[in-house]
Amino acid sequence: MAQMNMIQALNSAMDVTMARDPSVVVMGEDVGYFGGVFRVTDGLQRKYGEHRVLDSPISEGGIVATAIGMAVNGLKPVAEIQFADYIYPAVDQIASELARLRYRSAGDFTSPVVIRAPCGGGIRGGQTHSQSPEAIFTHICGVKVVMPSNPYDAKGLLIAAIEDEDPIIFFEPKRIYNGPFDGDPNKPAVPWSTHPKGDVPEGHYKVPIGKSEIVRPGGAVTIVTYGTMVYVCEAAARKLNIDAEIIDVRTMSPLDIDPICSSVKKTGRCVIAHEATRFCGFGAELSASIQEECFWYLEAPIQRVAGWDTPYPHAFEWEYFPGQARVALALRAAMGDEQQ
Amino acid sequence: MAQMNMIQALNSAMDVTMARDPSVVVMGEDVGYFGGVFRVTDGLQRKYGEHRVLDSPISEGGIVATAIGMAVNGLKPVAEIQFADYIYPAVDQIASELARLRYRSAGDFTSPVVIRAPCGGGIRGGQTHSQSPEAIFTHICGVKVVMPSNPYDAKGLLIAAIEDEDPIIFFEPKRIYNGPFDGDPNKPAVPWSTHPKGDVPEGHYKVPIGKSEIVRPGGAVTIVTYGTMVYVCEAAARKLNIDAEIIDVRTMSPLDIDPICSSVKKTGRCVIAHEATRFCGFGAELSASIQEECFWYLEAPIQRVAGWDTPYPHAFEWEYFPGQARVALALRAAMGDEQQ
Amino acid sequence: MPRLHVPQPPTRPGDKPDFSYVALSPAGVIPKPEVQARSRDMEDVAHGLVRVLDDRHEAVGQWNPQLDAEDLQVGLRHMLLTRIFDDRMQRTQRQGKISFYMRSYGEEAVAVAAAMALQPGDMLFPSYRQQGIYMVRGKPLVELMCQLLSNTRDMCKGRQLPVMYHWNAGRIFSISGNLTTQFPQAVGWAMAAAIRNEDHIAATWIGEGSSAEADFHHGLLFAAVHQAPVIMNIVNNQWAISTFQGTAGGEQRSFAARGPGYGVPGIRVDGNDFLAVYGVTQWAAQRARTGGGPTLIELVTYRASAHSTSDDPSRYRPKEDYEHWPLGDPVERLKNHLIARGEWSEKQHKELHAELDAHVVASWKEAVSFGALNEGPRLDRHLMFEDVYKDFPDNLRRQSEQLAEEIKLNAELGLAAPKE
Amino acid sequence: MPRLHVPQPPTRPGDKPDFSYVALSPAGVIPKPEVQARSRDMEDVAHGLVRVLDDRHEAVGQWNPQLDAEDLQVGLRHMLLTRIFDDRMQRTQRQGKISFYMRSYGEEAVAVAAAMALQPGDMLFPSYRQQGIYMVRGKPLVELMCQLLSNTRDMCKGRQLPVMYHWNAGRIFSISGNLTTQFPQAVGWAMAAAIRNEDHIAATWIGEGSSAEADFHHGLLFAAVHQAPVIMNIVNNQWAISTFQGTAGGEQRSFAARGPGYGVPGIRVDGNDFLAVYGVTQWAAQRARTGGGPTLIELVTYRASAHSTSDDPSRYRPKEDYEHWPLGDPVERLKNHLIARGEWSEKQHKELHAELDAHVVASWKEAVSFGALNEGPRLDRHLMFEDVYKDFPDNLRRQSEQLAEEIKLNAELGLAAPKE
Ligand SMILES: Cc1ncc(C[n+]2csc(CCOP(=O)(O)OP(=O)(O)O)c2C)c(N)n1
Ligand SMILES: Cc1ncc(C[n+]2csc(CCOP(=O)(O)OP(=O)(O)O)c2C)c(N)n1
Ligand SMILES: [Mg+2]
Ligand SMILES: [Mg+2]
Repeated sequence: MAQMNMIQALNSAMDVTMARDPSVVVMGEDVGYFGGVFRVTDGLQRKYGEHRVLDSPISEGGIVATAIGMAVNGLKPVAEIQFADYIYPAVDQIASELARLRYRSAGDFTSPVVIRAPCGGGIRGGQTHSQSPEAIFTHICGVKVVMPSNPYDAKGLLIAAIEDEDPIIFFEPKRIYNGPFDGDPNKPAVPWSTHPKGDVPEGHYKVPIGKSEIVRPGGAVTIVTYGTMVYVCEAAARKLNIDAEIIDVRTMSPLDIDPICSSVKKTGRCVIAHEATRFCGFGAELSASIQEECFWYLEAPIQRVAGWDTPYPHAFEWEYFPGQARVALALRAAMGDEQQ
Repeated sequence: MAQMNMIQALNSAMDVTMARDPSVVVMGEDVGYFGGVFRVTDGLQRKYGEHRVLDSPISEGGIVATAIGMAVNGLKPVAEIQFADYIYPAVDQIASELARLRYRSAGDFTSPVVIRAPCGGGIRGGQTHSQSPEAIFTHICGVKVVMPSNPYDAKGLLIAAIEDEDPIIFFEPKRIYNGPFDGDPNKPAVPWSTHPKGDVPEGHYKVPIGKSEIVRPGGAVTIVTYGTMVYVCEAAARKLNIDAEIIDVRTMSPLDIDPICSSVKKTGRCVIAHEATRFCGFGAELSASIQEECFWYLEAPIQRVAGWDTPYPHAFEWEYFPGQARVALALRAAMGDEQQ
Repeated sequence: MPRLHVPQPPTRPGDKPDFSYVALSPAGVIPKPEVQARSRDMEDVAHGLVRVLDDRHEAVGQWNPQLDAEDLQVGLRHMLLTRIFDDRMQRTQRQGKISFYMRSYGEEAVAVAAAMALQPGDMLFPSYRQQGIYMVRGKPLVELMCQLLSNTRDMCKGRQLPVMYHWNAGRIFSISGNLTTQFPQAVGWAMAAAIRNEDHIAATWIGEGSSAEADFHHGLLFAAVHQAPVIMNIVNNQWAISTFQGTAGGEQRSFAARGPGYGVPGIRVDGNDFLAVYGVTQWAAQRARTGGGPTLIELVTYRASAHSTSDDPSRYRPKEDYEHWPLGDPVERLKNHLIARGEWSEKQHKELHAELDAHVVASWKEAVSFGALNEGPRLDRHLMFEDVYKDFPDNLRRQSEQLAEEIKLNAELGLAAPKE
Repeated sequence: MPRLHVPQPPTRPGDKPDFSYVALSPAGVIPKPEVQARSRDMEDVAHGLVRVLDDRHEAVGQWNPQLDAEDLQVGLRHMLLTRIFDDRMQRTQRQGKISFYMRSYGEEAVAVAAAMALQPGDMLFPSYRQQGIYMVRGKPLVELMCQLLSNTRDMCKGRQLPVMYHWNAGRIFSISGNLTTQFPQAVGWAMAAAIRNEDHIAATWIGEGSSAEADFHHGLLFAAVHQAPVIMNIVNNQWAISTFQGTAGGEQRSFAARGPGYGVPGIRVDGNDFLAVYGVTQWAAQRARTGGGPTLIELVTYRASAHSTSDDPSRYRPKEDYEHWPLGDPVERLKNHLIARGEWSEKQHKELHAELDAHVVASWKEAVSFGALNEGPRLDRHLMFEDVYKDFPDNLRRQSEQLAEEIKLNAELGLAAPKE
């Protein structure tokens, strides 16, 4: 076991798979010589050469398109989109091609590309460096959508993603690259070395795609969340002294809804939290699915916590970010059992 | 009043606004000399000239990008995307630019483009001519998303959209261009002339953006739907002899949720129906929002009716399409009041 | 004062056909550069028109691939088969047997000559209008027809519109309904071949209208940056549904001319000249295979038929255009060349036609025995839920079960069974 | 056998700077085509390098715009102001007063000369590295600074990162964080000008790295098809964050060369030569204004500073590169030209520097009086919910109300107030 932050864990995932499998290649803007603007691919080009770690032109559409072609020819491309906010130029290749190739060719062709993209706010990145666009991709069947919340999962999920036979969009909550973050920007930063999930095996292991995890068992309310919000929710529940069961979704699509519903059936109450814009966000699907399954068990309405339905504004970082107060309001509403 | 089908009504909306306002221009693939592959722009170029009705290169990204620039320069572009399935190359310009310009420039610049796109299935178009991608755009704040379900609304909403100061994605359910469709492909086609909403004023009028409509009042259950599914839901409710209140959403974003919630509070039951893929579809937001507002009034879980979570397969048109049986199953589930 | 320029086709319905806008070069005059020449030293080939067959049906000039008569006869056979197949399938669509069809009439050389000039291991990324490549690579017609019929043997399992074939074993990629997406994918495939030290190359085709899409730029750019071993073909058949090639940017400069701007050789070739297409493709393939990188080829041809069975071109262009198309008909031209060489005759041609037609008819008979979209045995509807992912996720399992319930309910409620 | 080609910068940290890859032309040698010449008749200007200032600081050749000394002094003033402004703002960022900054050091002529060669009614669509255009058009520095500070006078109302200015009254478009999106938008703006019979033109700038995006192609294509009155500038400053211009496709051919392939004139110009940039822009503007359509201009320059305040270029290129950049420094070169003409002196220059520096310092003092991101008065937080739409929809009204509740709750729960 080693201490790793999320950047190191992700780097190690690529390192381990590249060492085992010569077909794994890494590509993206500034990922090669420079090692990536977040340094997630640091050292890989030096180690595996310029033919396996490619500095791509600034062309997200071209990166995904060529990655698809490479995958059709037997490579396993891991393509970085520098910020999730810049994934939109690649949406056509993702929605019309990556997600559809297996289906439309009845399995004759596949293109199991992994697309990595740092996402989320809390880093003063303003409206074009803070987005969480996962719901756009969870609506597109044929791609899997994953978001880890800690170094251990990050490495295990990325290895699993690279070895998966389906295409995967792998979102990385960049605010927690270096340490867990409870939503309070005024507290000193905490490194991953203080957290059990900062212990990461150096070798090969997988965390299964398509499985959520109960990160904190509890009986009073179920909090369904992922990414940075896992820590914000933990802190808020602690602050309110609520015995919350916190589930880290980890794979948004295909969604493993059953354990989530089991928990809600047990607690009778549910709060869903994510950073993305609320309207038609992934929380809507969670809420709808849980309601369908757990209606007769619910003791209060399911609550959603999310970013506002505005772009992510630079000067209002902490008014926009769904911090502990927003979670606390939802928890209180979920804990009330009478019609308001 | 005249009898119009939806194609004629949409054509008339552009005609009326172009005649009144010289800044309105129409652009898109095959929209000019040819009049559009669905003939929605038929005759406009002859009438308003080649400088106001432009045959565009096959470049959805370029069409939307240049439309934005035109709108910044005071024109009012109405851009056609030939099929909604082909809107993806324009997603970056829509999400990053069209939707953001007013916000990021604090209102100093705006680009109130209208993007028209025929959507939906039921025409044997296969996976690339049948999609209903509205949920991808409803998650993007800053654009409005509209879908009419009849000629009267189509014309009134399109005129309102063209005169709106915000950008609008205007989806047209092409299966009902020529007549309402109840989901049964074996019944003879019904023209709009048999339907009251086929009566369309020839001149200028508006149907407000942002307002839903109760298309059938009822007391037993609320059906929230839009586009082609309005007619499928009507037929299914009739078949089951259920006194359903049917609400045509018409504007998906910004959503006017209050009348919908009032209805659900009255009936205590709710079915949501759309053609798009179920997972993270717009129905998820409707379900989540209604549940949040109406929880204490609900007598059974809210049900969703939708396309399957697969691409739209050519040979299984009617197994994929959410027909009356799928609606009927949901209605029955919504009418049951005991835990199953 | 600037006025908006709007490109115009030379003629519209009712006008006399006029192709004076097509820049021609006589056969044999364009010199053939060294296979390893730098792109910048051969920019003129992007503007001229490489032609091999002259007016007397003779093969002339440096681009003549010097093929045996036998090879040419094989080429003629593939082109003719393509044409007859297209013709018959078009008719079955008119009869309502298949839902949709797209012909390649008049463009047969574009696909057949190129595919013949490539090696079987080379990977092809076509658009919907290169059916000739399946003929060259020997895909049984029955299999193509079963796809068109969406029947129980449909290679796409009912998921794609007719014509959207795929054939991994034959090294032909899955056709997409979304234009131009295959163009940069072919480049990626070729990059992978270079990374893996394989010596297969990739070839891809788009229409001139499709070159307006972003993926055209993506393809050219990545090919140029990494010198990918790929042949990028633009089939300039003058029309993109109803819009003329000028609307796609072909008015100021040839489509081939886009290549040199990226440092990629561009070659403009007579797409109805089997020998010229073969010669140019062979050159580009050799260049790619020997490390010279990508080539952009514009094939000048004419879409002799409607865009698809949903289209009526008489609404936007003169009906008799094709008769006046200055580059003639590819099948006729190769036939005449072989006859001029004394290696073919009208009689042989007639016999070949009859033989191929019989083959198409017999294949059709077999294909329909496996059902059709609206007749006979149908594909298992649960195939709809497969291949979204490699494995079968819960939501799809549940939806598949629900479909069974729906079908029961249809019967119960007197609703029509779900077929049209 | 093909191997994947990977473009290489000539040097890396520790290497001796080497700019032998930059194709140079002596000043004055590139002829200036007629303003209405056809693109195809002037393709050579896409490969040469238009230069006006020679090694003896004299202005030579046909591209010399023959400007008065006064105009040149104004240009020098704008460039110097840009540089001093950049310098000071960079330092305030280092001191933590602003969150982020991007300099245009070394590229001042690109923006200033071009903006001066255009008319005030022409519409500019810049990237984040043309701050000189605001100087030319007279935007008060305080207003720019308030944007950088996200303070109570921030023109963006706190919604954008520093540097993402906009100025409708000054005919400068809103800067996007998404690269290249403005390129085809400028073309659309110009198409609208042509449709509306206005004689204003549009100009836009992207970096050479950004030319890899799809929108580059969209812009060129639509401009070519409709002969839009627009000037499309590619600022080739050799680097895109850590990647060399070869990665963007600049290895085989110049970026200007992309134009002729689309039928758009391409001109490659010394971007550090104020007079050359002015001359070329003036030519392109005249062409556009008289109905000649678009021009693509590649401005060869060097990004002398880091990409942004988040970047450290010593990780990927030699530290002392800029000292060896063969095209020198744009401010120095114009200064030396004026001195050579006897219209300027080192003393005047020093005085000007002092004057402008004082102006920047005074402006800063005023700007900070309106607050900063983390200090002093702040923007009303409810501005966050405005301007998403023209009107205020229900969901945003509710969310705005909820925010007020949250802030109360923060206090109640002993949570920190939402500021960092
Ligand atoms: C992304 C996208 N946009 C639009 C269409 C609709 N469409 C199908 S074929 C076609 C014309 C293509 O013309 P061209 O590329 O010249 O090919 P050709 O049909 O002439 O062979 C269009 C506009 C599509 N399939 N995909
Ligand atoms: C669509 C998109 N992709 C990636 C980025 C991240 N990014 C910001 S600036 C930059 C480099 C741009 O280089 P260039 O175009 O040469 O401009 P320069 O910075 O040299 O002026 C990158 C990759 C972005 N802002 N937008
Ligand atoms: Mg064509
Ligand atoms: Mg640059």
